[in-house]
Amino acid sequence: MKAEIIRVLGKPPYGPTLTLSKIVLAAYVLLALAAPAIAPQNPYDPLQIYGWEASSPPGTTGSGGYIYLLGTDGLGRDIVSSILYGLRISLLVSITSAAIAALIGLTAGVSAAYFGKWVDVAIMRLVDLQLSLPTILVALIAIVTLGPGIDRIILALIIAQWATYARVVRGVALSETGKSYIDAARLMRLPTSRIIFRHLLPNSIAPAVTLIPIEVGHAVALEATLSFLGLGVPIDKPSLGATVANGFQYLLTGQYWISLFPGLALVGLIASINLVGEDVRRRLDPRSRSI
Amino acid sequence: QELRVATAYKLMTLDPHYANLNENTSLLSHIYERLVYQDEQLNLKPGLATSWERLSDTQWRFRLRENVRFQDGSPFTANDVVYTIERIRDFLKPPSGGFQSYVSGIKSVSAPDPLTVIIETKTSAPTLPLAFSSIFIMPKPPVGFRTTEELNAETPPVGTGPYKFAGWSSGETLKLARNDDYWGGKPAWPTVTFRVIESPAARVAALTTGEVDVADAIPARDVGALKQRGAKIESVGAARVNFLQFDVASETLPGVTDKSGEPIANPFRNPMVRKALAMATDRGILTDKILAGYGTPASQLFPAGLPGTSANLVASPPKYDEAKALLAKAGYPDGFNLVLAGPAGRYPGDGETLQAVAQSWARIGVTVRPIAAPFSVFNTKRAAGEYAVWYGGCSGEAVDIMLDALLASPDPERGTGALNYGNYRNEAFDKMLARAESIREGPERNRALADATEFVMADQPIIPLYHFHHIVGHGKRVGSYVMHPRGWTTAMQTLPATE
Amino acid sequence: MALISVAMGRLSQAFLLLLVMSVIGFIGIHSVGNPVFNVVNIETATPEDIQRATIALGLDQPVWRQYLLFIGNVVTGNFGTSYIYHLPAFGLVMSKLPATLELASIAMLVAAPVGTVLGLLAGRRNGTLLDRTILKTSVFALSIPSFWLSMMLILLGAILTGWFPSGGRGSTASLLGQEWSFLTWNGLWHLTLPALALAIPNIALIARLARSGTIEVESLDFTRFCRAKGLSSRRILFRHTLPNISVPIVTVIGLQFGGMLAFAVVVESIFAWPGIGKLLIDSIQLLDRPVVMATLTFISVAFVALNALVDLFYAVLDPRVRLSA
Amino acid sequence: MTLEPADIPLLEVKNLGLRYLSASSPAPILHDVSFELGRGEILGIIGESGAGKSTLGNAIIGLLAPEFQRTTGTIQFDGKAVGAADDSGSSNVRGRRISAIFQDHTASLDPLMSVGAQLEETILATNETLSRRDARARALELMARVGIPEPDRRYRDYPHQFSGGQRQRVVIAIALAGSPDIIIADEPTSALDATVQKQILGLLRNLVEETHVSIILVTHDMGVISEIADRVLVMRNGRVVEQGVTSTILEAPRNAYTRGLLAAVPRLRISKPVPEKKTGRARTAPSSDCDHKSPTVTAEGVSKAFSPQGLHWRPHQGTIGFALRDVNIQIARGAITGIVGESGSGKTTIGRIVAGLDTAPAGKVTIGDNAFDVSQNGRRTGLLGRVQMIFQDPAVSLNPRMTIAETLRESIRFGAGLAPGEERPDMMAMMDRLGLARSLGDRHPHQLSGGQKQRVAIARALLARPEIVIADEPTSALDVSVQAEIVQLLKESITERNISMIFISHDLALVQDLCSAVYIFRDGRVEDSGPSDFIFSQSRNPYTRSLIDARPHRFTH
Ligand SMILES: Nc1ncnc2c1ncn2[C@@H]1O[C@H](COP(=O)(O)OP(=O)(O)OP(=O)(O)O)[C@@H](O)[C@H]1O
Ligand SMILES: Nc1ncnc2c1ncn2[C@@H]1O[C@H](COP(=O)(O)OP(=O)(O)OP(=O)(O)O)[C@@H](O)[C@H]1O
Ligand SMILES: [Mg+2]
Ligand SMILES: [Mg+2]
Repeated sequence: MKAEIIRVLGKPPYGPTLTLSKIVLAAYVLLALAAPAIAPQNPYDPLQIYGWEASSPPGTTGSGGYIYLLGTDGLGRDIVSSILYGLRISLLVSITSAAIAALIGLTAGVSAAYFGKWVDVAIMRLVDLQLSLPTILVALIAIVTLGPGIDRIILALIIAQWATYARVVRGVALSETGKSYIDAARLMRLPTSRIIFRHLLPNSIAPAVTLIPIEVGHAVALEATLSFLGLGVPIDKPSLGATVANGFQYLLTGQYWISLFPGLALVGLIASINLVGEDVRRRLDPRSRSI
Repeated sequence: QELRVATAYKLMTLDPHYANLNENTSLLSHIYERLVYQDEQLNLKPGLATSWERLSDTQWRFRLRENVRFQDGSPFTANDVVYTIERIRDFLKPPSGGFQSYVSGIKSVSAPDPLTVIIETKTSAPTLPLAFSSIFIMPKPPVGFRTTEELNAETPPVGTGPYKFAGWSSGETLKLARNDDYWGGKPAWPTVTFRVIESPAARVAALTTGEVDVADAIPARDVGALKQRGAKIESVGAARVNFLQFDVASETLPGVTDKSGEPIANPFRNPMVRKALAMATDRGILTDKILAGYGTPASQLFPAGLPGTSANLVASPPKYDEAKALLAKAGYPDGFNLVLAGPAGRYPGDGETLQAVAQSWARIGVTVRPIAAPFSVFNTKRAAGEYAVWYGGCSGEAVDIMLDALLASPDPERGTGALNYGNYRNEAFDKMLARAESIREGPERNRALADATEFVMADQPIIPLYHFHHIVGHGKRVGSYVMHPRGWTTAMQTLPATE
Repeated sequence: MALISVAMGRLSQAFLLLLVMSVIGFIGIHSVGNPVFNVVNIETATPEDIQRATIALGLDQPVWRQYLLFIGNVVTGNFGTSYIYHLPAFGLVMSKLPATLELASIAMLVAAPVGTVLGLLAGRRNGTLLDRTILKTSVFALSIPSFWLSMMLILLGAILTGWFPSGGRGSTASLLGQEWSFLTWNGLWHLTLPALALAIPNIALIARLARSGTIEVESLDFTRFCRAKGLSSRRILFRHTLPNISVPIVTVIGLQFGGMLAFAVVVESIFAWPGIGKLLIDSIQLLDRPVVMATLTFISVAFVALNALVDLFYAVLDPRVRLSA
Repeated sequence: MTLEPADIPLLEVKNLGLRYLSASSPAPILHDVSFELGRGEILGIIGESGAGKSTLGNAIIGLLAPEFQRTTGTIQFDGKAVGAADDSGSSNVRGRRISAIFQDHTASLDPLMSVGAQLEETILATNETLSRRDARARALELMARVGIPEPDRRYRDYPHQFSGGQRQRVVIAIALAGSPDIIIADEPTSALDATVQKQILGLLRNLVEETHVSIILVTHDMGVISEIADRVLVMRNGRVVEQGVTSTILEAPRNAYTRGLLAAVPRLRISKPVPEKKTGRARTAPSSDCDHKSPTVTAEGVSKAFSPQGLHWRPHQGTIGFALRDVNIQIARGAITGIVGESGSGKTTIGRIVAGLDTAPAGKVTIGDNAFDVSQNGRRTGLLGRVQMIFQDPAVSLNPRMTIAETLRESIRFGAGLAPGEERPDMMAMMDRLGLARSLGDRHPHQLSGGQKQRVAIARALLARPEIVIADEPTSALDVSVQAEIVQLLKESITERNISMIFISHDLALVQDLCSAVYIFRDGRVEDSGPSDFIFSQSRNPYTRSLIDARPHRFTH
């Protein structure tokens, strides 16, 4: 009992990691925002890149007068700068797409469960349809018909991701709709949207909240894959995901730094998003909020 | 002892006449053979034909090798050659058709005796034997023609080659067994298995762990690590070129604007602009950095030294100041903006090349927005004229074939300019090329081709970038591997290590 | 809840779905580009070659006519011939099925129980060292891009130690007229690394879901009452908590399994495992429309079936949930 | 079993103090609680709602949520300390030696497991030697003993298919399954009608006699206390204010609070029915007698049957027993109409149908001027906000993720149509009125006591300013003094706002006090109906009489 109370009261619930993860995530966001100011090089400006210094190992001094702390990639871009600049796009693309996809997916899933009947059938068949459509195909169609652009990639990612949320949340919401607090809400003159968003959704959302950070990670990876196929961000302005995907080819070569450092930056980013997400999920549960 | 090969070439069909792609010909050359063989210097050597002579402008005679048997035991005769030509020319229906151009000029074929073939062409065809270096000879069936479906599914393919077909799973594996009756002596390996592994990383891994003895299309950047882990590496400059091509015909071009973003008239119609850009292109970065040394800077269509190349054309390091001056002289002192398009992941170093070029050109004030697209999208858009400058690749049996396709004025009648998407037209060059092509095989023809090349490259309709190298790695069980500039990967090139 | 009428309803919806899917796939591929450039060798083909091939593939026709032709053929069971492989498209897809099926199944057979048990344990011992270890490991596992994970497995399992092969299917044995790797030792040995590469992120995902569900359910009154009843922790965990958290888990298992059947490209290509995912991506990139359409059809059917199974599971599990047609 | 020497108590709670650790500040819940429980003794615990009775029970069985911290005191069972949440000692004790009936019976059952299986697993867990068959037989026997009709048929049913009272009895059966030494019964009969309650109390008393089990009985029902408790503990604000032998406490309470409590107990007034000439059923009161005003709600010919759950290959033809058969009721405007009757007789079901939450294959419901086809679900938009329901299980009718204040504010804003921001005065007034401390507003439902949750549910319904309220056992978890307050509030609301109300209850005294007309339900039918006075005094319907007679007598006049 005593140990339990110390656990509950003494420290933040999960020890220092969650706090750390929040700091790390905040640092990522700050670094992304401040990239132009703090990056030694603008990796998107061809004039600042020296092709002959491609694949320099960490510590080499470059013609730009600064040291390549983490080396350069196969085109001569400073890896530190690439990570910083790439973060901006990756964060934008992945967080926006995951957030919008979650919004759409959760709404669709909860509505399907709440209304049932043909609404459910229609939404769920749409989900089936979406799940069987490969992201690459969606991205191809979006980009070929609408032209390239970050918003198109975000669109493709949203289309690719919403269905997962819808399906997961619907399953839980199906059980929840039968409970009498929903009946009570129905009797109150509540707008349907309020029943769905204030009552049903919060009680069905927990597993989806676990999914969101994971899907953010997916979005980064998907965007990287798309970029790799020439369907993502412009090749000369790589996102962090694209930097990692490009670097991937160097994984087994001696030039470990091209792959390793951006990869670690990405793992750190997704891990901290995940940990913060876990914290959010815990706080959403009223039974643990009071602690 | 089994030879295991990891290849990037995905064998798509067992019909040797279906599609003219290295993917198919590389693997099928174990089973089938050609009349004429191109050696490592791209010189013609006897294959199933022991000799050939030009009887007249439009007539060729091939003498066939004696005592050659197909793998099913039937003898190889002139009838099989006739059958093969007719199958390609008359029987196969599109979409198959990659080989049609080799035989479409043939008026008639006859077999006066079992070991002689006489070929009559519609017009003068000084390089007909070269065409036969691409055509696999199939045995004539008792009746009719074999269809592609039959070959893929029912009957195992039969040729005269050193290895017999033993099994195939589309896109995955090809199994071969030694043809003990091979006319050229006993082949080195009792059995050969080709595993199609498209991912470079997976090929490298398979070679590293010793799961395969040979792996082709090794990415240059992996060479160092592979050598460290004990693999041996062979490489050769490919008989091909990768280049930048300009649209030199259209009035205006998508994506080409002045520095303030206003559309401008097509600047690439001015040869000075093209030359300035060529001058400002740092090929050294491409070959030394992006291709990690496994590439040769290009200034013409084949690596220097191969037949028809010019020794005077050398790729020079970039001269930014001169280039900038030239650009100013052409009327663009501030430079301009353009979009440079290319396929993604089609050729070694393609995407990176676009960016390296952007880096170079930025130094003379030309701002480049590189865009990479999937190959099919890229092709569709290029065909639709949506690009101003693009990255391309071209390969062929000989320099003249490539000059014809890439730089000669487009002419459907003569079949020239097939790849001249930039619509470059130069009558003087066309004439020089036609004259060179009318000369028969030999140094004189080669010199004429070199002259034509020098002439046209002075106008810079394309900017040749590099000839990448084919890189093959092999393990301990392989004693030696002979590279071929056409980029084939075969068991015939592989000799076992002697214990 | 009569299963027959539900099944009939689902079936008719599935047909509608396939129809919509076919239109999207068809128009989509059509809008992306002209497949003919991949059929002929673009480096050597003449414009006539291209023209002839275009006509031969029927690509010169208006899309709607091509589509009607396609649908007409599909009705007779013919998806057309692959532009690239020159084999019947549907047969081609089916020939990749065993490889994909066995890989996905083994990965899920490992991932589902392991992930669930880890998650249950972590949730039960919420806040302990075990819980934190499981949570952090799973977060880490989910954060690694899949190609990294695959390469790490190759590096550790194959290149450095030589324990496992780096790729390929190994020897196979035949069952039901198909070749399967899992029936031979060598095949299983080849299966190990790619199955792990697929299983690890799923273990982590399922464990996360199970863990958070367990924490929530274990604080509810009925689990407290179960303890008051004198049930062992184990029984509560497996007989009460598990069913009550299983809806999202089973949903995710269904989704992920479908995903592995259809979209395991990265793992399939890095481990040279000839599966459907790789075939699909290649076909999309090469605009091999017959194969794309055949694959999409297969995937849709697979997802509809999987999701129907998951829905059935809801209804079996929770008597309050009605199965909708 | 031999009797232990009486001086060694089976359970001894000494100076127990508990507090609740909240994010802001720890709140004390129990202070210095001490008592003893002997073998074979029934200890009644009464007291104010929110006094800490349930918490005390949880502490004894060692199932407090981790946020509760024991500050002082010990709990000794059979000479050993128990009560820590996760020591293995008490998990050995749980179920086998101490079992519990939680106040929240609905939430106590696993919704995904059939009732039979939940009983069976308890039996197997507490009697390792039993075979599955024997366990099943035992389970069926227990179900029968607690009065579940047709146990064989209902064995495979799931909790949601049972009525409130039936669920409560299942929980009782489960608690009895392990033949424990102590049963902590938290409001075990709150959802039971008088006859069933009598049966259950009889069962408990028999158990005590047969097996010398000791019972801690938490209840608000003084009748129950007077019937079976040996001793009584009176709690208020986390303290024991008085304890002693039942008769002493009930007849000569020393503490003022106890006195107040006893005074507030509503009493049933009964006069013997006037013998009547007519033979046959005593359905003498025509319905027009009981509605002095025109009816606002009528339900005509409503029948309801639940089709079997589960999966079948074909559409299922047959239905299982009827929950309602051809029920006709009329609710007068501005008055309270009572529905009483056997547990499982369809009271909740008719309430839900009238509210539009359930459909029925046959029947018609008229509300005001609108007639509704009851077979159509979700077609009653016109009704929204006009009918409110106070659900029988207040705990599950509150959104677990909304705070109390949020729930109430929502009701005011959307039900009563006040602008956002203006809800506060109404809400505060209502909470004060119901005796809910204002500080509870920030809490989530799971942080409230049973009676507090029930009051929140009442507040929510009334704050929405409905025209019609369907109150399903709205006071079952409330102590009599709070109950009296609520009765007062209801009466006022009815007259002030002209609300019509259906009042479903087992508490006949309350019904008599509140209702102008009463319907007696039995087995899905209206067994008897009429004006309240008539029913309680004159009806000769044997079932009505048996209900009235089953009432514990001490609190009947
Ligand atoms: N989880 C919790 N968090 C905070 N406070 C709580 C929690 N559970 C109960 N309480 C508070 O503790 C007090 C005692 O609660 P308890 O449930 O023991 O009351 P009770 O005597 O059983 O009342 P009732 O008769 O209404 O059921 C109440 O004031 C309640 O609000
Ligand atoms: N969803 C359901 N499925 C099957 N049977 C049900 C369902 N709901 C209720 N019943 C049955 O219908 C009958 C009437 O139930 P109802 O809840 O109306 O009883 P009640 O009069 O409210 O009883 P209580 O006083 O115990 O709450 C009961 O026998 C119950 O078992
Ligand atoms: Mg209580
Ligand atoms: Mg009820």
